[in-house]
Amino acid sequence: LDKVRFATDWRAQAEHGGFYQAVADGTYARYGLDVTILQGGPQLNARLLLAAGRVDFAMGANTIQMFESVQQNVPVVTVASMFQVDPVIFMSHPGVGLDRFEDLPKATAFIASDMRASVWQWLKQAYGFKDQNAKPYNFNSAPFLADKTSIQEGILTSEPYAIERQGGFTPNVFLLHDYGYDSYSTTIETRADTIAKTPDLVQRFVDASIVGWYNYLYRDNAQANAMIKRDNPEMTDGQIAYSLAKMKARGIVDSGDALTHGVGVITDARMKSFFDKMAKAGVVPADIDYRRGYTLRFIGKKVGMELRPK
Amino acid sequence: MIPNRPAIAWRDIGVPLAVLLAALALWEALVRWKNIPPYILPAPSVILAKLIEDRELLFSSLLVTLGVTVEALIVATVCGVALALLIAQSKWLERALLPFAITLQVTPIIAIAPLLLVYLQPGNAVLVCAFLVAFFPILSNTSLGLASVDFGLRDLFDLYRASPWQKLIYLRLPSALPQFLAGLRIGGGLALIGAIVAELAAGASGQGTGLAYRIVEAGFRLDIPRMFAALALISLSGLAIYGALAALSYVLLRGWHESARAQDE
Amino acid sequence: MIPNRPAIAWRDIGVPLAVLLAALALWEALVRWKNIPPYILPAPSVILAKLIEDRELLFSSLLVTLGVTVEALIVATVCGVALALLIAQSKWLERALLPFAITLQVTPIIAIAPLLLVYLQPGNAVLVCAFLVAFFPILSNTSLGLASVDFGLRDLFDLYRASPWQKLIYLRLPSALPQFLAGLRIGGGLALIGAIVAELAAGASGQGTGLAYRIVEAGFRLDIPRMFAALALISLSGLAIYGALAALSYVLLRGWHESARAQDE
Amino acid sequence: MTLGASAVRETQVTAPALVALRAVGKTFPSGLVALADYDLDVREGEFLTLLGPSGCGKSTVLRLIAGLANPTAGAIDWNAPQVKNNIGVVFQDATLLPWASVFDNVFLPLRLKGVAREAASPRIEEALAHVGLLNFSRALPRELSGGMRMRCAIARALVTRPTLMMMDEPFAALDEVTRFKLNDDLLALKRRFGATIVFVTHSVFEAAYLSTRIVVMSRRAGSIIDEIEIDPAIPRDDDYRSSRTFADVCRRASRALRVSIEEATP
Amino acid sequence: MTLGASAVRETQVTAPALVALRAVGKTFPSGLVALADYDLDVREGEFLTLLGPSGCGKSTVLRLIAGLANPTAGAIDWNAPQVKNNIGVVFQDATLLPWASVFDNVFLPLRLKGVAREAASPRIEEALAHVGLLNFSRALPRELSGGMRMRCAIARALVTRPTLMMMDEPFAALDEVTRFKLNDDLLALKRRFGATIVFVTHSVFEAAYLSTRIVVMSRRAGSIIDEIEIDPAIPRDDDYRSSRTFADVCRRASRALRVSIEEATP
Ligand SMILES: Nc1ncnc2c1ncn2[C@@H]1O[C@H](COP(=O)(O)OP(=O)(O)OP(=O)(O)O)[C@@H](O)[C@H]1O
Ligand SMILES: Nc1ncnc2c1ncn2[C@@H]1O[C@H](COP(=O)(O)OP(=O)(O)OP(=O)(O)O)[C@@H](O)[C@H]1O
Ligand SMILES: [Mg+2]
Ligand SMILES: [Mg+2]
Repeated sequence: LDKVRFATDWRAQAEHGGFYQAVADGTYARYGLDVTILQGGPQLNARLLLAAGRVDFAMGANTIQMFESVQQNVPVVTVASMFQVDPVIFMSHPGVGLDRFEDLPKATAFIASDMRASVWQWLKQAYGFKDQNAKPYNFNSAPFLADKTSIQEGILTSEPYAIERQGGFTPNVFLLHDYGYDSYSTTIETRADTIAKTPDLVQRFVDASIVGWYNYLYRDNAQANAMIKRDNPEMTDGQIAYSLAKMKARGIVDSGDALTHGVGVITDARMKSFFDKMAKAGVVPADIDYRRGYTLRFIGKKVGMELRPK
Repeated sequence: MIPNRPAIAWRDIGVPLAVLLAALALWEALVRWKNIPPYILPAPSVILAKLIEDRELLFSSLLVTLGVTVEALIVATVCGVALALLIAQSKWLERALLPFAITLQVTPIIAIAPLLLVYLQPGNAVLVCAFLVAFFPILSNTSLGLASVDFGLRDLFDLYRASPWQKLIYLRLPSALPQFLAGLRIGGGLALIGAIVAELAAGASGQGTGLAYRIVEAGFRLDIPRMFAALALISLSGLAIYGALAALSYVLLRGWHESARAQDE
Repeated sequence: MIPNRPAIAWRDIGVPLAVLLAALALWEALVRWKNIPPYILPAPSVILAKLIEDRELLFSSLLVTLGVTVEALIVATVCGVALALLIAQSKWLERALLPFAITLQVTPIIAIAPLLLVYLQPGNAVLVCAFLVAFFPILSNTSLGLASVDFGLRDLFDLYRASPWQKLIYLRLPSALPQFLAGLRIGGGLALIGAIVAELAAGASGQGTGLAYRIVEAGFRLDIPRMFAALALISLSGLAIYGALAALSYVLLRGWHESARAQDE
Repeated sequence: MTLGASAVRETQVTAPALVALRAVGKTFPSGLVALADYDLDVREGEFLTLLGPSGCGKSTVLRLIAGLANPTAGAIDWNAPQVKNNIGVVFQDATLLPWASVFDNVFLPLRLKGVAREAASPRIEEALAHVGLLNFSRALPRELSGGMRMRCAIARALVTRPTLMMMDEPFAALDEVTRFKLNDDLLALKRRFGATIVFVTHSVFEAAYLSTRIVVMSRRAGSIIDEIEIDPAIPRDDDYRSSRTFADVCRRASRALRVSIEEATP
Repeated sequence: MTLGASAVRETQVTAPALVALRAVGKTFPSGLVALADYDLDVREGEFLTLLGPSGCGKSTVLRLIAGLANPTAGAIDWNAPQVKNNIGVVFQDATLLPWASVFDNVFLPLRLKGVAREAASPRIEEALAHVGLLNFSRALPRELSGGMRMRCAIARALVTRPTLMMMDEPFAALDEVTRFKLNDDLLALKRRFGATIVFVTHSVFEAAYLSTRIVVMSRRAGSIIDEIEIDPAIPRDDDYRSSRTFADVCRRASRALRVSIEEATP
């Protein structure tokens, strides 16, 4: 077996389920891989660890990050995207005049600094969000709860659950994807030299991970969930169930291009569309060769599609 | 000939305790009266209940955090004192080394933690972060102490041709003790914060998670009572560390240093 | 009758500068020789280039951060000294108040910053965070200083029936000066870190973003040279603050305190 | 009073006691008994000198009177408590503020009494002139010699013109000529302002020259071995120094001192 | 040598100079000239006493000889530099370690020379017995009286049996009986170990009793006003104290002192 280290972007959760599934049910082993998952955290910069050679693969949060790798000449390449829909959302309190997306720009917005450096820039340009309304979000929704006229960023599969349970109401949820933010998410990135030296290893990792995701979504995922809870003892069954349900309902993993080309697929057209939007918003310079940042070589092979229930 | 008074009287424990309880009662009353929801500000009773409910989880996390704190404090003490001694040897060494120490002090570790993880293993990164925070006060205060040796005594040691080593052991270290201990009291609290910040920043890997992670996690889940329970544990640890170091100071200084004796004897 | 030596000799600037330059040269050599890519460890020359390239952005951020630092340091100094004075008034006040001060010190601000945002405006939250970090060393050291008054002098003031206020002004404050200044030197650096951590945690709003945000942003963008450029600005600010406070100490203490005079005069 | 001496008055002076120590005891936390069952009257207007071997408790007596320490037994009674507000003390160490100039050190007691700098200036300069430190008024204590430091402390005690002055070996670090001069200055001041003085010295000659009463203490818990009264009416001058009375006082004090020391040494 | 006295030997003793101050100047950063063009030989085996008004530079001379300060002009020549390794000093202040017991304070010089505690113990106890502090060996300095602190410092200086001993007013804080006893002890020690002693005192009698040479300094930059030799062969006892020679020495020294002070006072 080839030893492989994979860094995720957050603590173990259902959003990483496919990878845990592939470890737990022996898919990676069948592809000749011995995978160790290094779970992330608020400050863990997975791409930096990848670039420094501390891990072999890393989970990328969104496509903007990929553009930035290109801009900074960091030899990291995106080889697959497990999510077709970036689950990033805005939430607002219901019934305070913030029920439509058009209402949001005027509200105080709690956003994390990584969003501030990326999506926010586009939101400003595309929808007129304002810097002076931005306040930091440190993965604690109390300030949002305390201020009824505020909005907060979140992940479709997690923050609304906490708000429902602790805040005692169901917030309005706006999936940015629905408003034109067509970034990829939960991508697999690796170093350019890994691709050059051991393309076979990369292919096996991508294929096995895709298989893992199909299994996680559609088959028995108890082992994977047990593993998630072992890595992250705070994780509850309720949260996992909620996430899974939301992922399925919104087609986070398996929708759009994935329906025809299989999970993990990336297309040049969507990349171009997203890049043009971001370049127009000034999030990234228009003159970078963003195509260097990804490759279609390992995906679109319909791997594992047979696992999807008819 | 040293008075045999007990090191700690009931007042030293009782009074702070009483004041603390009063403050908690006020808090409880405020929360109840204003009907503040627990996710904004939980009442002390709620926090206590949570503390008891989650005791296993929280106390095992506390142990992890305290482990890092103690380790960091020890390393910071050793390094701080060692560097202070080195600096005290000559003005030239001071000029050459102090800028680095200051640079280390003002480097915002949470901001660079992602980088530290690139250079170091996570466990070491946490320790380095906690160490960096606790280190400077100890260095700075010990330096002041070493520089404040009475000139008459310095002359005496010069006269008897004391070696640098002897000056250190018999003169400079005892002279610097009061300031060093004050530095240690500052450093103790900072090591605790350092350990927490470091854990947040450099994150321990899965198995042993400290209180910092519990706090963030609880915040993420909006389990604010648990967050406060974890904060309460941290505060109590801080008080305990301070108390221990203050008692140490008292034992080491009573009898001779002004700061630790009563006047009319 | 005080010697008219200049406060700062060329050595006090030249030597640290030379050592610093040597260290930078070593770093540059290492990076070039080992061919370390800039996103792992950028060479000083690259950082300098970035610093010049992004000067407008970085310096305006620096101003924001320094503003918070200075404000926090001033507030921390005032509060630290005031509380130290209060505590010095009586053992009872000390017993009642010190636990709160310690609790504040060990409270990990980044962990509670989200809550601070609930209770306070962001600008104030940042200030409170930075203040909390700088406050304790000043309190602790000033307390030690106030407690270390020579007993003979204390007797003298008692004898002349000096009011508590007079004792403070003419005896305790001057006595505590060396320790207070050491506390200030520690606090200065901590206020800077505090300002940065606070900005990360409690964040200033859109218009003026400080260096902390620049660092994190650069980290996300993998623009590590810019991150180092911002860090370099922070280090330089820290050195400048320390230098200014050290010069202040020298001016205030030379002539009478051991720590600021040469021996053979 | 077994060691009688001829020309010395043995009768009690009738002046009222300014402060009276009654059966005073002072035991330190270390267990050391510095004073036990100690009685002493300080009478108004007198020049009382405590003589005794090193460590017998003289400084302790002064500290108790000054209120800087509390007796562990007995009582200290003040007949005129307002006197307590104008005490001057010269400690055994100079005890100067290290950060303040000689001028500011001498200014201190006046400053504490609320006197403005300009108003105090002439008195400070007078006091500095008395002790010969006028040229050093801007020097810091560390720039002074041991004797100069002590003189600064003396000037500080004189500057308030106290009604009760306590001096603990103030002239020990001074050369004899300066010492004689300051002795005479002190007597002149006392005459001018009618102060009461409690004085500690190791010089029998000085004691005999200055005092109206000498109390010789024993090393054994400060018990009093002998008490010698000297007629305050005798003018203190060179004639007195060569007089029979002076010689008698000296001899008697010396003898008492020797007894005190021999008694204590086992 | 304008103030001649009959029984005092005027001839130069031939003993070699142990250390010689040649045209030494000491100007402090404050601009104060403490010594200018100062010449002094310390001869082997002598008991040299410096007399002079307060602030004339006596302590400064001792500090220069001890190597604790550097002259700003001139040179200090040592004939036998190894002597420098066994100097004993009693400073004008007691200068004790505040955190160490009396025993440990006296032990300090031996400890610094590498002597083990057990080996040093008898010598320390002997020294403490000399100064009468045996019962206080476990006390901390702050628990001592002023005189006791000074005696502790004296014990510390004696315990190494130095070849060159410098003492800056060591007995000023002591009563006369103790002082006389310690004077004799010092002479006995000197006889036994043949030490050279440089001594500062304000007591003309003490100087006359102990010294083989007295140097009287003037306040004017420490210039030397008179130098008095006393035959070392004369036994120092009560007979000497009542001898003609003693009286002559005292008178001459006093006169020189007075000249020195009057010369300086403008
Ligand atoms: N550190 C110093 N800085 C400036 N001046 C000093 C310093 N030390 C001593 N002096 C000055 O030098 C002169 C001589 O001082 P020194 O201590 O030698 O006098 P001394 O003869 O020992 O007097 P005393 O009998 O009072 O001890 C004094 O005028 C004093 O003010
Ligand atoms: N703070 C203290 N703690 C314990 N013992 C003390 C303290 N202060 C003084 N003593 C003891 O009390 C006794 C009397 O001391 P005191 O200072 O009154 O003596 P003194 O007569 O002034 O002597 P001297 O002439 O040497 O100054 C001494 O034996 C001393 O050891
Ligand atoms: Mg005394
Ligand atoms: Mg002197």
